[in-house]
Amino acid sequence: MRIPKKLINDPSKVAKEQLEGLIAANHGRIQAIGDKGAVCVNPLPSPQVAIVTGGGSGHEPMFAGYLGPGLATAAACGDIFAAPPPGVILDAAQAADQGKGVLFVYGNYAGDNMNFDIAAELADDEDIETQTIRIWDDVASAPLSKIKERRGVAGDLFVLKIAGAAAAQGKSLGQVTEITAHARDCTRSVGVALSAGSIPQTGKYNFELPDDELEYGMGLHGEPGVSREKMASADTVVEQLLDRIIEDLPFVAGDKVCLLINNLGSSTVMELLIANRKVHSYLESKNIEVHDTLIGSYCTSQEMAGYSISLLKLDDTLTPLYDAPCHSFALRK
Amino acid sequence: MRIPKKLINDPSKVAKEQLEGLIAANHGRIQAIGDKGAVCVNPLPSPQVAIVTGGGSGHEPMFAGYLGPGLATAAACGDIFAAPPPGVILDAAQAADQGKGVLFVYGNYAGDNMNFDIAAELADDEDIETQTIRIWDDVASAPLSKIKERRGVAGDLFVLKIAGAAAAQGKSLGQVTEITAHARDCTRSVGVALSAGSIPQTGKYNFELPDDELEYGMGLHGEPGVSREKMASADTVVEQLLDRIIEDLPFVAGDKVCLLINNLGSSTVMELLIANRKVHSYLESKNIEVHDTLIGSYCTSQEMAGYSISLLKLDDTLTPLYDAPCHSFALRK
Amino acid sequence: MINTAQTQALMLYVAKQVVASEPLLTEADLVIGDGDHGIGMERGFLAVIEMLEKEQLASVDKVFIKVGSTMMASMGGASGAIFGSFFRAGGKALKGTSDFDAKSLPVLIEAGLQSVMDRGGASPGDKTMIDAADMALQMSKTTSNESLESALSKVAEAAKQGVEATKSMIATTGKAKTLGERSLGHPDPGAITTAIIFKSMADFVKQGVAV
Amino acid sequence: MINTAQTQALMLYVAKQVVASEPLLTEADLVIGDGDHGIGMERGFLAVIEMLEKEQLASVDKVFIKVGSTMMASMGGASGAIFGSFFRAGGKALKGTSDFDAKSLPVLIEAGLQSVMDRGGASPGDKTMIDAADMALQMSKTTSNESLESALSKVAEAAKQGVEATKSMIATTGKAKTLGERSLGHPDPGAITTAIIFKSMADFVKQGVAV
Ligand SMILES: Nc1ncnc2c1ncn2[C@@H]1O[C@H](COP(=O)(O)OP(=O)(O)O)[C@@H](O)[C@H]1O
Ligand SMILES: Nc1ncnc2c1ncn2[C@@H]1O[C@H](COP(=O)(O)OP(=O)(O)O)[C@@H](O)[C@H]1O
Ligand SMILES: [Mg+2]
Ligand SMILES: [Mg+2]
Ligand SMILES: [Mg+2]
Ligand SMILES: [Mg+2]
Repeated sequence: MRIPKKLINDPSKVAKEQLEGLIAANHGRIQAIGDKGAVCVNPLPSPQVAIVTGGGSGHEPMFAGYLGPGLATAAACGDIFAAPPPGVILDAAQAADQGKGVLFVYGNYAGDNMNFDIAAELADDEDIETQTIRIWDDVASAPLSKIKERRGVAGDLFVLKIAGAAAAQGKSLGQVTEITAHARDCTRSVGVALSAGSIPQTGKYNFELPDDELEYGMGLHGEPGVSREKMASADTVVEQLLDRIIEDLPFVAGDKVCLLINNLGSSTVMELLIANRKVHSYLESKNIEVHDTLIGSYCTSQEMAGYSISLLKLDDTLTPLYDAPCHSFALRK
Repeated sequence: MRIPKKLINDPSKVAKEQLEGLIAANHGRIQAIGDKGAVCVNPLPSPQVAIVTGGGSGHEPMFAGYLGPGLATAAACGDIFAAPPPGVILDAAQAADQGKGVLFVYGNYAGDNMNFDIAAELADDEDIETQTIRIWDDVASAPLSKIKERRGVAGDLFVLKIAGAAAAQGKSLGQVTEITAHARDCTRSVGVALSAGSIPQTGKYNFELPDDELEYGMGLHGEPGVSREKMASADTVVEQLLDRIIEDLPFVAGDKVCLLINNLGSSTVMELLIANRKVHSYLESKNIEVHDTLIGSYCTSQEMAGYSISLLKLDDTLTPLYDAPCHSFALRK
Repeated sequence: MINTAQTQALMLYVAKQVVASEPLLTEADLVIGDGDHGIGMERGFLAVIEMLEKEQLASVDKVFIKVGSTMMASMGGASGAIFGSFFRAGGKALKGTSDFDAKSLPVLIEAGLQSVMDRGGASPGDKTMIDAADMALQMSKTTSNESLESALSKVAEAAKQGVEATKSMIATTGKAKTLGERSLGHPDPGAITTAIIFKSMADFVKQGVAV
Repeated sequence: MINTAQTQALMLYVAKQVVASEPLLTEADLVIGDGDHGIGMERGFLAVIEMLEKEQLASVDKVFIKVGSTMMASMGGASGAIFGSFFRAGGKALKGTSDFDAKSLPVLIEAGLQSVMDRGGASPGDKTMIDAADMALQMSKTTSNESLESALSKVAEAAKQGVEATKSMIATTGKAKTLGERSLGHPDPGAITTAIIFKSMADFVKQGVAV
């Protein structure tokens, strides 16, 4: 059996070291707050609502790769696939807060929810006002009737983009929260995996997929998806993924969307582009206009092979916010 | 034995389909010229020297991902790992030429050299003036005394960036050629591979590396490197790579450089960031200043695992050109 | 009955046992979760070990509170919040206690469990550590007049049955949720940890390191 | 001696044989190159087949020129330029020829080979198709007074020896270059293709499809 093969140093320090590498790549535009995984833009922008995100590491460049003007203000990074502890989240919130309040924006997982909630209580003790938006864009993870049980995946990026743009416009915490919730409600994602990622500390793959099978709806930590099926053509797979997304919101003729084809880890850029070809022709056939296309490693699951597709439905509120400039390690507009 | 697993359609059409996907991702900013692999920005910029690049496909987003204002004007894309035929290169040159001449900028491989040279002869028949800069940044592929036998790898990006910026400033073909040659001469790269990529049509890995070994100096098509060694820590590997690069130019104390840590395919973003951490501390220890850092999949070799490190030494000519804005699918500044 | 120092030694022993169980917990979380539970518990209890070896805590409640807050500060993940809350809340319910005995057990577990349910919104039957803790709680209530050794050995056994019970449950929370029916047959990792904690307590007391 | 139509049929046969050899050529290029040589030759000769099945060429030189330009336009890679140049230049040297015979052979090969060397800068001994073509050339010069069948069978044999010879050469050009000594023992893919081309020519003529 194949064993995971990675260029790392101490497996128990990968989360810390990748964050140091990210900070170095930002050339002073972000800085560590303490040494437990909190990181904040530097300098802070002119006073505005702080967007604080975070979650487990191992999904690079999510989350800390999206800090910067027009995007998130600070991030709390946990160990690989583990939500950050409340103290780290509080560090991030305290560094980012400018007296205008803090919006926590993160993926909807039991661990993140609990740790961010505890952090919100700690922040309250420090007289920092917080609001929370949990992202649940993964349509494969629960039926629409239980949308609040769905996981947050690559669609996080769209929601962060809108939140960051709204905050940069100087809107109030209440307004930013409302707009961010709206962006979340307009976002849908689903993924397909061909092979597993692995956590460096375990040195084991999180699951095994036979050579001739793929799994629809696989989660970002290797949580099982909705079905295992025989390998199929890219066009067939893309169609199945889009069918799921489209009917869920639903996205309908005349809609305008932003598209993200996200590498879960080790798919080739070639495969992502071949998928994009089909996504565009599919959406065109449904008379859905693609406003912008992002393709690449935006929210990964270590070396998992496969990709997710996310759509953000635009409207008059969201379009100018999406188009607003932003500058971060992993997203520039 | 493991077999390659990819989401594609017809294996013999991957090069064509990925290009269609890339064109769709550009939302009208680039267009196909004919249907054989030539692609050109749309519309053309105000009259300037055309930068025409290209090479085999399978390295996405290289080359066609770098078309746009401030970067390349057109690209000729061959089949996977195969230089484009002369006619396709001519298509690209004809579409891009605005009467100011065409600079061919591409990686130094026998196949590319011959096909671009034939294309230059064909262009001459059409009264299109051409110049050629071959990129040979891979220090592992030949000794310094035979630098013209070295391969072009991810450092192509730096050379294209400078060429595109010089052309955008309205410089003459002679000037752009000279500056581009200078950028090429200031660029050095070297890579390390952990596992092989595969060509979809063969369905086989291009080489096999034992679980506990890595290969220094591996080429972008799986050409063998300078040595196979036991797996080592990221810090050790980065140090070995940088030692090679640094002594070659050489890069010395007081130099200012741009850094590219390029994913050869399926390494995790985490590993790239961990490498970046060490690169920055290494360069700092040598008193070499890092002006900008690019990290990600810029020039891949299908699903090869591993990364390359490229450095561009800046000077008063190159710094403003590097810092000039550019807009393309895969690089924005 | 054990005193404060012995309780501190007990928790140090527990911490070491959980750390030693990392591979087993990792395996369990690889099957129905994301594979990090063992590493998270190891990280948390290594911090607990460091804390317990450095500090000398003033009372039984402080031992548990400090164990909980150390876990909460260092672990992250679902289990950092869950086990951190469990020990913190359980410790608070023992406020001022300087002897840990069979009577303390249901107090500790009940308050801890309540806090876990408040924090995470799960209940018995959801295939979590709650199922092991709840079985332990029920048993601890019936053994509160026995010796600590006897009570702990029965409570540990009950927690183990709780683990068994999770095998026939379908996960409705946490990373195993989306497995649906496929989670059947596999025990919950957090429940296993809970059982290991009580088993280690029982072993510590039984081995007479302190009774 | 064969006429123009037969020469066209000969090249169609050659094309089909090379296409059928794709797996073997792929294997060879996987060992010391980048694995695409078989696919490239297949792509080029499939285009040649399409062209030859559609058009009816006017003279022997036109057959080879058109084969060469079709390959050059469709293949890409080193071999597109190399084999394209070979047939184009070889054909041009046969200008006006309407019979292809043993005398045509050295003319075709010599001009083709010169063009390859001019284009790519390699020489005999560099472990390329040149080594097979050069052996073929030498033989063709000594057999130019024999029958086409006899000449081709000796030329094909010589090309095969050229392939053998590449095994003991160290590559100094192309993708195998960086292998250095590690390229020893392995034949050059392009040389194999060259030998297949001459072998197919010989077989076609021998099988009496046309003599
Ligand atoms: N809402 C909850 N209530 C109680 N326990 C929970 C809850 N969610 C998860 N758990 C426990 O946490 C364990 C998983 O811990 P861990 O692997 O650290 O978390 P994560 O899901 O963040 O990776 C589960 O096995 C379960 O026992
Ligand atoms: N400079 C050259 N002169 C003659 N033949 C060459 C030269 N370079 C490469 N070749 C031939 O091309 C073959 C490789 O073809 P192919 O795999 O299509 O090219 P690429 O190296 O572009 O992948 C080699 O086996 C060799 O015979
Ligand atoms: Mg986790
Ligand atoms: Mg090739
Ligand atoms: Mg887990
Ligand atoms: Mg080849």
